[in-house]
Formats: sequence, C-alpha cells, structure tokens
Amino acid sequence: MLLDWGYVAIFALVGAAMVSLPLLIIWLISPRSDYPQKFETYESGVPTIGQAWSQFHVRYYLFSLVFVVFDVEIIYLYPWAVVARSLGQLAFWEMLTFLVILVLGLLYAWRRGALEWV
Amino acid sequence: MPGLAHYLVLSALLFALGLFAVVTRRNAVTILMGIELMLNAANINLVAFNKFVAPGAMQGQIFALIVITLAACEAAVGLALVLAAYRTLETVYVDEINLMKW
Amino acid sequence: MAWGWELLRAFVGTIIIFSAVAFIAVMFGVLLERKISAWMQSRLGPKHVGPQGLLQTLADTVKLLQKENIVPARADRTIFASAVVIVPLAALLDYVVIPFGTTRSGPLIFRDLNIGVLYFAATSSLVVIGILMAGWGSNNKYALIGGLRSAAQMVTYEIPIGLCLVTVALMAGSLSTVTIVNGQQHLWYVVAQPVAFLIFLIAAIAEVNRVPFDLVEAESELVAGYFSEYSGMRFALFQLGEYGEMFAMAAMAVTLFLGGWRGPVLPPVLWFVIKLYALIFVFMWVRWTYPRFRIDQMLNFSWKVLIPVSVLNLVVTAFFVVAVHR
Amino acid sequence: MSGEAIAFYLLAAVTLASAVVVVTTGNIVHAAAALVPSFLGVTGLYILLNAEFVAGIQVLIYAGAITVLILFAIMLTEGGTGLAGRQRNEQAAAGAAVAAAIAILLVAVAGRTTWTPEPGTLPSYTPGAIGQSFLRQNILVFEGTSIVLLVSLMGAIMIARREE
Repeated sequence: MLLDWGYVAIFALVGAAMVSLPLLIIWLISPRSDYPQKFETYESGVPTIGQAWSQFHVRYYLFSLVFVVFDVEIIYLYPWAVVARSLGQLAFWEMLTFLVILVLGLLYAWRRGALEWV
Repeated sequence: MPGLAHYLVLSALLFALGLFAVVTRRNAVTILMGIELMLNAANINLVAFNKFVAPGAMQGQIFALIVITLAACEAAVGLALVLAAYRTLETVYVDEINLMKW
Repeated sequence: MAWGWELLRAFVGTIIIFSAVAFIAVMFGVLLERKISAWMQSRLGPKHVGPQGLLQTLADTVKLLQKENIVPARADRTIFASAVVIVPLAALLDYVVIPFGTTRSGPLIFRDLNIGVLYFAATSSLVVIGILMAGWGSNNKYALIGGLRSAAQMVTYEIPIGLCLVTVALMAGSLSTVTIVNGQQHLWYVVAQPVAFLIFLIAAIAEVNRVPFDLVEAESELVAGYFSEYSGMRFALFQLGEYGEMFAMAAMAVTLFLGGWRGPVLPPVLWFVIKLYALIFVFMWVRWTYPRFRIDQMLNFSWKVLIPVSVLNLVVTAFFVVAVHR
Repeated sequence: MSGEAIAFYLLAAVTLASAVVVVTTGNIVHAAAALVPSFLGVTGLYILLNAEFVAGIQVLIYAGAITVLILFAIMLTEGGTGLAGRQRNEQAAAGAAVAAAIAILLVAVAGRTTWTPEPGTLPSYTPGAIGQSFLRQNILVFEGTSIVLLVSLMGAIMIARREE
C-alpha cells in the first residue's frame, strides 16, 4: 500500500522537474532586454490606472462558502457508496436523511439569494 | 520505523506554531490560518493513535474526518464574520476592533 | 535491490506518461482543435508545416522556447513563478489513476490506487489554487478578475463531477478505477447511467474552461483571463495544463462510463484511444455549436440544474442498487 | 534508516517549514499560499499512518476547498493594499514563550505515558471500513454532522450577506 503512494510521490516530483524543464531552457537561451515600457501590465494600451488589488463583491465568497459545505458533504458519500451494496436498506434511509438535510441547505441558499451572481 | 512518539512530537510542534500564529498575528484571516494549523496537528494525533493504539475500531480516522468537517464549517463561519466585520468597521486587524457598539 | 527496480519502473512510467501527454494530448490536441474547427467552418486549417500541417504545433513550441519570459512590474514574483508549475502539474497528476488498457501482466495503469476516484477529484481541485495564484500574482486587473471568476466557475462545477463520481463508485462498489472498468464487463455504465454521463460531460467542459463555458478567458471579455500576463513558454505551460486536463477528463469519462478499454475484437489500448478521441471530438464539436454563457447563467446552471439533478440521480441509483440486489 | 523513516522526516520537514512560513511571513497571500504545502505534508503523514481515505479527503477539503475560501476572503478584505501594515502585535515574545512552553509540556507528557496497544489490526481497505463504521456504530454522529453543516451554512450566509 505504501508502494502505491511512493509511485505517486515519484510521479509528482519527476513531473514537476519535467514541467519546469522548459522554464530552465528559456532561462538559459532566451534574450534579455529590459526597457521600462515592456514591464507595464497589459491594459489594452491604456496606461494602467490604480491598484490591481481592489476589493470585490461578497458574492465570490458566498459561492465558495456553499461550495465548501457541499464538498464536505461528498466526504460522507464516498464511504457510503463503497459499502452501500452490502449494508442494505437501513443504510440507504440513513443516507437519504443526510442528503435531504443538506438539500435543505441548498434550498435555503437558493431562497436567500446566495446563489445570485448580481 | 517512526513510532507513536515521533508523531506526537511532530503534532506538538505544529500545534505550537499554530498557537503562536493565533496569539501574535493582527490580521483576522491569518488567525484563522493558525487555527487550521492547530486542527491539523490534532488530526495527526488522532490518526496516529488510530494506527498504534486502537487499530481495530477505526475510531481515530472517523474522528479525524469529523474534525475536518468541523474545520471547514468553522472556516466558513469565521471568514463570514471577518467579512461582516470588515464591511462595517473597514478593518480586519483584530486589535483595532475594540468597540462593542458606537 | 527490489526497491531500486520499483524506483526505475516509476521513473520510466512518469517520463512516458508526461511525454505522451505533452506530445499526444497537447501538441496533437491543439492541432486537432485547429483542424476540426477549420473543417467545421469549411476552411483548411494549418497546412504548411510538415505533411498536412502535422508539425505545426511542434514548430510553435520551438518558437515559444526561445521567447523571453516577462514578469510585469510590481508583480508578486514568487507566486507568479510558482503558479506556472502548479497548474500543469496539478492537471497532469490525474493520469496516475487512468487505466489505458490491459496486457497479459495486468491493467496498463501507472498505479491502481484503491481510492482512485477520490484521488482524481482531489487533484482536479488543486488546479483552482494554481489559477488563483496566477490571477493574483500578475498584478493585472483583468488577470485578477479572470482568476477569481474561473476559480468560482471551476469550484462550482466540481460538485456535479464529485456527485457523478460517487454515483459510479456506488454502481461499481469500489473507488478503484480498474474495478470500475471490470465492473462494466456486461453493461457499460453509460447505458445504466445516461444522466450521470451527460452531467459529467457538461461539468467536465466547464471545469476545463472550454467554450461555451469559457467566459473567463474570452477574448472579448477579460483579454485572456488569468494568464493574460504570461507570455512565451509560460503561456504554453498553461495550455499544457488546460489540454492535459481536458484529455484527463475525457479519459476519466471513458473509464467511468464507456467501459474503459473493454471492446469486442480490437486490442484494448486501441479501444481506449478510439473512445478517447470520440469524446475529444465531441468536446471540440461543442465548441463551435454553442454560444458563450454569461457568468450568472453559467453558475446558476450548475447550482440550480446540475446539482439537484445529480443528487436525485444518486438517490434513484442508490435505491435500485440497494433494493434490486436484495 | 528504513524508507518509511526517511519519508517521515521529509514530510515532517515540509510540514513544519511551510507552517513556519505561514506564521512568520508578512505578506498575507504568501501565508495562504504556504498553507497548501503544509496540508500536503500532513497528507503524506496520513498515508504513512495507513489512513489513505483521510489523506484523499484532506487534499480534497483542506488543500482544495478551505484554502480557496481563505484566498477569496483575503481578496475580499483589503487584500494587497493592507500588506504594508505590520502583521504582528506586540505580544510576540510572550506568545512565543507560551507556545514553546505548551510544546515542551506536550512532548514531556507524550514521552512519559505508556499506551497499551489494543488487539486488532488495521483493515486493509479503509474506505469500506470507514463507511461501515459510519453507518453502523457512529450513526448519531453522522446525522449530527449533517445538521452542523446545515446550520453553519445558513449562519455563514446570513452573516456574510448584507441585509438589504
């Protein structure tokens, strides 16, 4: 079992090396010329105005909030899905109550307008 | 072979780092990050005990899953509080949030 | 010296998979995209470089290799640089659990993890971090808005994908991809689960930010979205991430729903490639048939249509799996 | 020095180093970005402890969902403009002392007590065992968690959304 994850670790390390190989190549062979205008950020030709780091509407946060709660719900679906066949009827009803409670959450977010983009 | 003591020492260090972040950071979001580190340290202990002390019942790993769920809920509600505070008080630095009501 | 041989096997396997994805999935994929979209608009597509334009993307890559990489002024250098490695690496980590075929000595897969499907969902959620870092690091208003919007979009479409993965795991009774493929011996899951297959395809197109869900990097809207400040080879690495993720999603759809490498007469790997390119053709076909969604339509579509339908589908499947098997 | 010991020390180093970066760096976004390697280091530790399913969930939730939530929150509050402000308050020395004291206390207690391992062996296929245990012995905890999720979702939406 540990061997499986040894493979995954090697896959990640060697993969990172292979992905950064082209970056090494361009660092070695690419030309260097640094006149200041080149480093201006791109705003379709208009000189940039103000800071890029302005704040944003709270809706971004609401979407990631509802996402976290539903992603956490999926934690409990995976183990149940694996043993659902052997556990029988009772487990199915337990899981159904779990899902119904969380669909209530989705309905609340929907009614409350947390899913509206505007 | 790393035994139980190794994992306990490591989680104690991680817990201390998280506690240090919570106690000394001014920005509320960084305090929440410190809390996440402390919860991770507790999770390491739970899973280590599950392997070395009580392997049969899988209680440690179940508890770790519950802790991960509650950490997600805590982060969600905590950051919602930080946003609400930021909206009314225009600041996220906890030492500037010292008025009950004005 | 057993672990030395295992180390070598893992090393060679990684190099094979990464170069196969880089050459076949990305270079050939980009060319295929340009050719297919050309044919759909009754023009010829790239023709000059190599026979029938086959070496076009190779020439582009070599050209990009000697471009200077420019870091915009006042950008956050470490985050700007690390995002370039995180996005393609996270996109290519999915290939560990994809079974390409089978040989006498067992399934042709890098490593059959017994939490395979969960591993796939976890790695495809890491890409969002890289995109947010790319959007933030390049100190550009378009990149930041693009990064936030594409993160919100990918995050929203991860839930339907997760629910479809759970539905298939429920049918197969295990998380490992090889068991899922073996479970489809008599009946492909697309026949038993047409709704889940459709939802998985739609969510996969949205997860990869392809038209009609690519508002974020649409030329008319946000210039190039989160990678508008990346030039030269870094832009090519983001393309590697995007096309690698697209092929990974198509390969996972084949594994989960179309019976992986199972097929009557042809060798298994050939079956896998045929099904894979059929799905890739569908991805590219969708690109030239549907107009682009608005951001709120896109997000509402997932929350208010895909997620309720996939939860319902999961409950109905569970009922049949539990009830029928008694 | 077996392979597992090397892996343990490597993962411990990654986790603690990135945790130190999270705690000490001035730039908030660097702190959030440094959280991810520490979560992935902890994932590696779970794998060494034969907790594969918890490792997968840790990557999916911690490194995937919570870090995105924190990054969105940083960008919604003052984000980059507030980088100049000093990040650490004046009780840094006292805080370090308290944290070090607690760490030493924990390590001392951990060293002194002896745990008697119960019989029983770790099941090979952990997701199945977790599912069985969730739906059989721990059913109350299971349903309680869904209620906690529902309540925290509703509460967070109510707090974050501006009452028009």
